[in-house]
Amino acid sequence: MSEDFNDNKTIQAQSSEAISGGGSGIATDADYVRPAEVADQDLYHGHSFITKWIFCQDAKVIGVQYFLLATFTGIIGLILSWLMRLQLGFPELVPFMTAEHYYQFVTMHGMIMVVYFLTALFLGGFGNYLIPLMVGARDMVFPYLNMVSFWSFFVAVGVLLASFFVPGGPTGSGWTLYPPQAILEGTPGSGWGIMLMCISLILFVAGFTMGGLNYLITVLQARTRGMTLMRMPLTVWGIFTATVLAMLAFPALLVGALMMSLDNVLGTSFFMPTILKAGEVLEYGGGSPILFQHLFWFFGHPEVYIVALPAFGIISDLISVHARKNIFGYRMMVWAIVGIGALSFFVWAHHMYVSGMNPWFGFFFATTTLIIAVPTAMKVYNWILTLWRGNIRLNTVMLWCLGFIVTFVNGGITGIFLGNVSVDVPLSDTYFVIAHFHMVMGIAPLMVIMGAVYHWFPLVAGRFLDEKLGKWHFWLTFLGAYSIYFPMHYLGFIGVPRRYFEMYDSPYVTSAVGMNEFISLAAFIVGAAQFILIYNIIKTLKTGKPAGHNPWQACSLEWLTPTVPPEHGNWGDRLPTVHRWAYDFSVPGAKEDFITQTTPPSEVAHTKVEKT
Amino acid sequence: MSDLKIEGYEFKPGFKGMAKDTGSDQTMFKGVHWGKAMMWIFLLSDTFIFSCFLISYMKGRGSTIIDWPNPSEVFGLHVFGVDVPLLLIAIMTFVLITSSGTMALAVKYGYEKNKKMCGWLILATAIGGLTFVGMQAFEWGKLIHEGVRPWENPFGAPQFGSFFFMITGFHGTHVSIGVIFLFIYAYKTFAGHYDEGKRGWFTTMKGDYVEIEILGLYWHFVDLVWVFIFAFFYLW
Amino acid sequence: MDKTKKQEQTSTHKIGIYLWIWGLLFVLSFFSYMVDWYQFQGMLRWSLILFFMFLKAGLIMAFFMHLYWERYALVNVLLWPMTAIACFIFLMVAEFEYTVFTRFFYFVVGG
Amino acid sequence: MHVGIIFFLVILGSVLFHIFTPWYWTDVASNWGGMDDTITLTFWIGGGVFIAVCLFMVYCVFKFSYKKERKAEYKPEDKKLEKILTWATTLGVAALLAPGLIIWNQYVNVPKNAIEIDVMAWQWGWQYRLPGEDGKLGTTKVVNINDDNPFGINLDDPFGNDDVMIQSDVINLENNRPVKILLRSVDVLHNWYVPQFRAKMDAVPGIVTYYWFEPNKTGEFEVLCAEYCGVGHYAMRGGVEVQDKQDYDNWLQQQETFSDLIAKQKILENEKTKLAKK
Ligand code: HEA
Ligand code: HEA
Ligand code: CUA
Ligand SMILES: [Cu+2]
Repeated sequence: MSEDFNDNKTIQAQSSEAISGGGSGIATDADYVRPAEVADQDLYHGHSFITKWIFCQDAKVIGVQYFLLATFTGIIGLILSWLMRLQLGFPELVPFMTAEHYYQFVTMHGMIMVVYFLTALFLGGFGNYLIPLMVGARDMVFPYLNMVSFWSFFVAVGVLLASFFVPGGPTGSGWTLYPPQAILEGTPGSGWGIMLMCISLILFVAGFTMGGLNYLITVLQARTRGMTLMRMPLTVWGIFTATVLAMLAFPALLVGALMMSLDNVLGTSFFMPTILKAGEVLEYGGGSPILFQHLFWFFGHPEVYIVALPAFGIISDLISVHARKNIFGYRMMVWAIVGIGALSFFVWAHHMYVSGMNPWFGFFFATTTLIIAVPTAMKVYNWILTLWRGNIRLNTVMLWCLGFIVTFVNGGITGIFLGNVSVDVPLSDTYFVIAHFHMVMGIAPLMVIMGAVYHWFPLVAGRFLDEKLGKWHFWLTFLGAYSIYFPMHYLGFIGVPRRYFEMYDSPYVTSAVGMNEFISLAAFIVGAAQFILIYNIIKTLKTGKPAGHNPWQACSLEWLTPTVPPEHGNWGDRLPTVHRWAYDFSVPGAKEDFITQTTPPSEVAHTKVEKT
Repeated sequence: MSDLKIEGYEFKPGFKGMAKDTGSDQTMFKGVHWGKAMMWIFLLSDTFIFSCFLISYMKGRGSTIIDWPNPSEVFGLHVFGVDVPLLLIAIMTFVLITSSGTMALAVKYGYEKNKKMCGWLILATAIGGLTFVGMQAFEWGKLIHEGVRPWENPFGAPQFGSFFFMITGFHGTHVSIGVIFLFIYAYKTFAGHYDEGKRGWFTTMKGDYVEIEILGLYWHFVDLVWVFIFAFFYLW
Repeated sequence: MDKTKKQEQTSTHKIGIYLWIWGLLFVLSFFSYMVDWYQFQGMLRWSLILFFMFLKAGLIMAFFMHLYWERYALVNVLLWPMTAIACFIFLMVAEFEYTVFTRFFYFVVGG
Repeated sequence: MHVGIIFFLVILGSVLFHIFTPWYWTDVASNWGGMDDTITLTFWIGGGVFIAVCLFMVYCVFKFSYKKERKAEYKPEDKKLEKILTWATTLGVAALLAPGLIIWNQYVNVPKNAIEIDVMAWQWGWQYRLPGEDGKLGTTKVVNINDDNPFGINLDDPFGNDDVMIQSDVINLENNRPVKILLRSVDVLHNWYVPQFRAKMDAVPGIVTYYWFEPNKTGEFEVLCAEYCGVGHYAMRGGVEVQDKQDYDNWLQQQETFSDLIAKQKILENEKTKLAKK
């Protein structure tokens, strides 16, 4: 086994004597960075196909695995949304669609998109790939655990998809899984379906915890020399904070899922009051459905920020690189991320204004909810102020960024409607809410993912994605998605409730039919447009323009590896040393319009770079 | 820990030190082993799990309008002709605290590289844990015998049984997992894996006595949770 | 990893401190047991239970888990998240009071 | 160039859509016009910010798109600007929050003269109960529910006897008289929602929830169930008819009370026993 490790070589390269200009004697030297605190990580290098690509311990491979599996589930979610839209827009085209099916599709669509697609993609995919590279580590700190994390996710997805094939089908309880309805007949999949959903969620949480510990400890304890927290790219900040939220929020989901499973299987009454079903009183009594809602949203609200914060982080980096300008107000951005993260644990019941909880909570939660808009607003301002007086490359990546700003601000503002408790009363549980969260969660982070794919593809694969196809992809997705969700708000104003299989003879329908058809058409186009990206990726892998080193002239570490794409261990013999933040673009007096993080101060002594 | 030294880094105590550590490069928790930091964060997450359980229990108990059984009687034992309230629980508490003490000493001897003492103390801890699990099984058996079930309870609110089995069960699972690891680590200590830095079976990471401290953190946490369960479930 | 570790961790604490804490934990557990034995009720019971509970938890965390000797950076990271739990507890107290009120009012006493 | 134009058109289109949309809220038919006003206010402030942010972005795209010879500005921070923006936003948020909280305060405090209505939901339908002459509703229990006692009224509760029972999914309300809706469910969550009244609240099994409003337009309205409750959710409709006092009183006269029902049941039983004897 010993040849699987190359620890001797690396540890030597890392010992403090070997550092140029180092040693405490010359501490006045501007380029001085103190010696390494921890010895270099020894890594297990796989040799066989299985240890290299399947049960692989390299965070980059694990990241790609996460990415692919999450995209796969995302496409399932997308297909489900098509089926839903068919029913809502053109019910006569899908005569086989029953209400049961519809609700199962809605549920699986929601759960897949939020948890198995976005969370896994941002944290598992981008987190794994980017964190070690961006903080200058060789790998995640616990590579073995990291590998197990992915395979837990894999099993979780398997269990989730298995529920499509069990008697009764997948659960149709809505992604919020509210009891008592989730485990009573009258809801599709109330037996096997909900069971498998709970098991799958528990597996996901377990697997995520293993991954999450990796991300956190890597950021906290395994940064390279010179990399302070306040020099980390915002991408890392976003993913890091989201991981913290996940580690503290998932427990509530786990507990809720466990208790509901017990209610279902053992007949306990945690969430089940006395219930009369088809003239018979069931053997439940005394439980509290609202307790589940509290547990769910104690998880659920942080969860929506778990998908938002990495997006915030990544978009900051993309904007900064492609506007050739430092991110405006970096400190404020960091504090905003941390503040939003912390506050998100105090706003959960804004999803429950009309749930029948203690009515006085409305005051508390409306206040905290609107407070959270302030740090978010600061982030928005800083994004657009980064564009201001920048030198904006209008390439595909930047287009996604602009699309993100428009959709996010739009969705955020509608969030303000909903957060303001008495405004939420008429709008809650209508299509206004659907429009709000698709704008802010379905579309905005998706724009970031797409931007990130176009941005980092040259790093992962060594080739540029095709710009022309990219532009088509962007405009179809952005304009299409905007025209799905912008009009949808107005359905909510009319009062159309969500989770309605059809409106049938209601007077509200007549005016909404046309709009529903339009929305459905747009949804088909947008969904189909995603396959442009897949085509683009496949095509580019073979024939794309080679990217070479640091093709976007970025400053952050991930572009500065000795090889492109980076190898296992990332940095060759020697870890990089960091001397500045990740945003020294367009520094007055510098030769080029960027100074990489590893450039020592002595090399840029003549410039007016600010100390960070 | 207290007199840590890192080349080129000046330590400061208190909040000043915290600001400095946080602002520094490389690590935020100075001198803290990766695995130990991981265990701490994991325990933080686990704390949230147990908190959610206990909060649910509080909410459930508070909102039922059927009387809650008096735990002092339910968990009493009849010994030598007298009813002693909560006797079994008291003994369990003492057993768990004893094992926590042995664990703390094991960690200490581990750092002193005292293989023998460390190993025996871990073994003692494991046996303490095993005793605890055994007594819990006895307690479960007794309650089940008296007719308490997760879904019903002859003494009052059915939620009593539900929460009791769920929370003590979850805690008991933690203890059992801990016991398994204690036995494994006792073996590894005696076999000298931590002295020679033998690589782990799965993780392929080199062994180090710090692993004993990591395990110790977990074990103390289990004890810590019991303190809360004892207060909220048995004494309330 | 191991190199830097080794120097630092040879220094451990005197065995006396552990034995002391150990003893204290026994004594405190005994006291909280006595709370039940003497059947204190009401606020007195609650405050005693909580007092002993927090004292015991504090001792375990501080000394057995070495938190007292850890640097503030770690301690604070571990303790601040508890504010979210505290908030959750407070709100759930208000919630169960409301629940039990509506249950009594509409299902039992009426008016 | 075209990028900026398209984004501009998107913003312009949004504004135009908002102005000319045929889809907008129904005329409010209750006292909660204040909610509409708060929404309007939020539209002004929020919409204003949205437009401002997006137009600023479009401007930047026009003005600062890539030129090889230009260099971007280097300015990591502007403390003053950030401070101004923070405070301005805080102010805007406070301006939105204040009216919202005031209305919520009205929403949770029911006026004394409101008439209580027990709305009972099940999968998938509604029925209603009004207090009788004593003005008080009797207490209930789910386990009491059967054909003879469709509302599960506690038989030993004297307030329950004269309760008016409306075993239909349509209820009549008196115009300009505040009602306190008491929601109760026998199985899962539901939500009694009339878009025109704006107000809503979930019916939760195991507890009783409430809200209130004062209808101020006569006519018929449709009740939608607004909380997912299983496959019949979308079809779980009901109706409300708001009438003037006189019509309402007429209607009320014709409704059956609980004691009527018990009496009727007794007569039936007597007849049965008589028949059996014969
Ligand atoms: C990524 C996900 C995401 C994000 C970021 C948000 C952000 C916000 N959300 Fe959203 N929300 C969801 C995902 C998300 N939400 C989901 C999934 C649901 C539904 C779940 C379900 O029921 O199925 C939901 C539902 C939901 C509800 C419950 C509705 C209901 O069911 O009745 C509420 C109510 O308060 C709410 C509020 C908010 C607020 C106030 C924000 C704020 O954070 C927004 C802050 C941002 C801005 C405000 C924009 C930028 C600011 C400016 C440009 C400054 C100027 C602004 C002002 C002065 C006003 N959301
Ligand atoms: C991230 C979350 C997310 C995303 C992306 C989407 C995407 C879409 N959603 Fe979904 N939706 C939810 C989360 C999401 N949704 C949730 C939580 C609910 C609530 C469920 C409930 O009520 O229980 C819901 C409910 C919901 C409803 C309401 C159903 C009802 O209440 O009756 C509708 C109706 O139109 C709908 C439509 C759509 C459409 C048309 C799309 C899309 O077609 C829009 C376009 C989408 C894309 C363009 C993304 C596709 C991309 C990929 C799949 C991956 C490709 C990636 C790579 C190749 C890298 N969704
Ligand atoms: Cu009843 Cu939805
Ligand atoms: Cu939320």
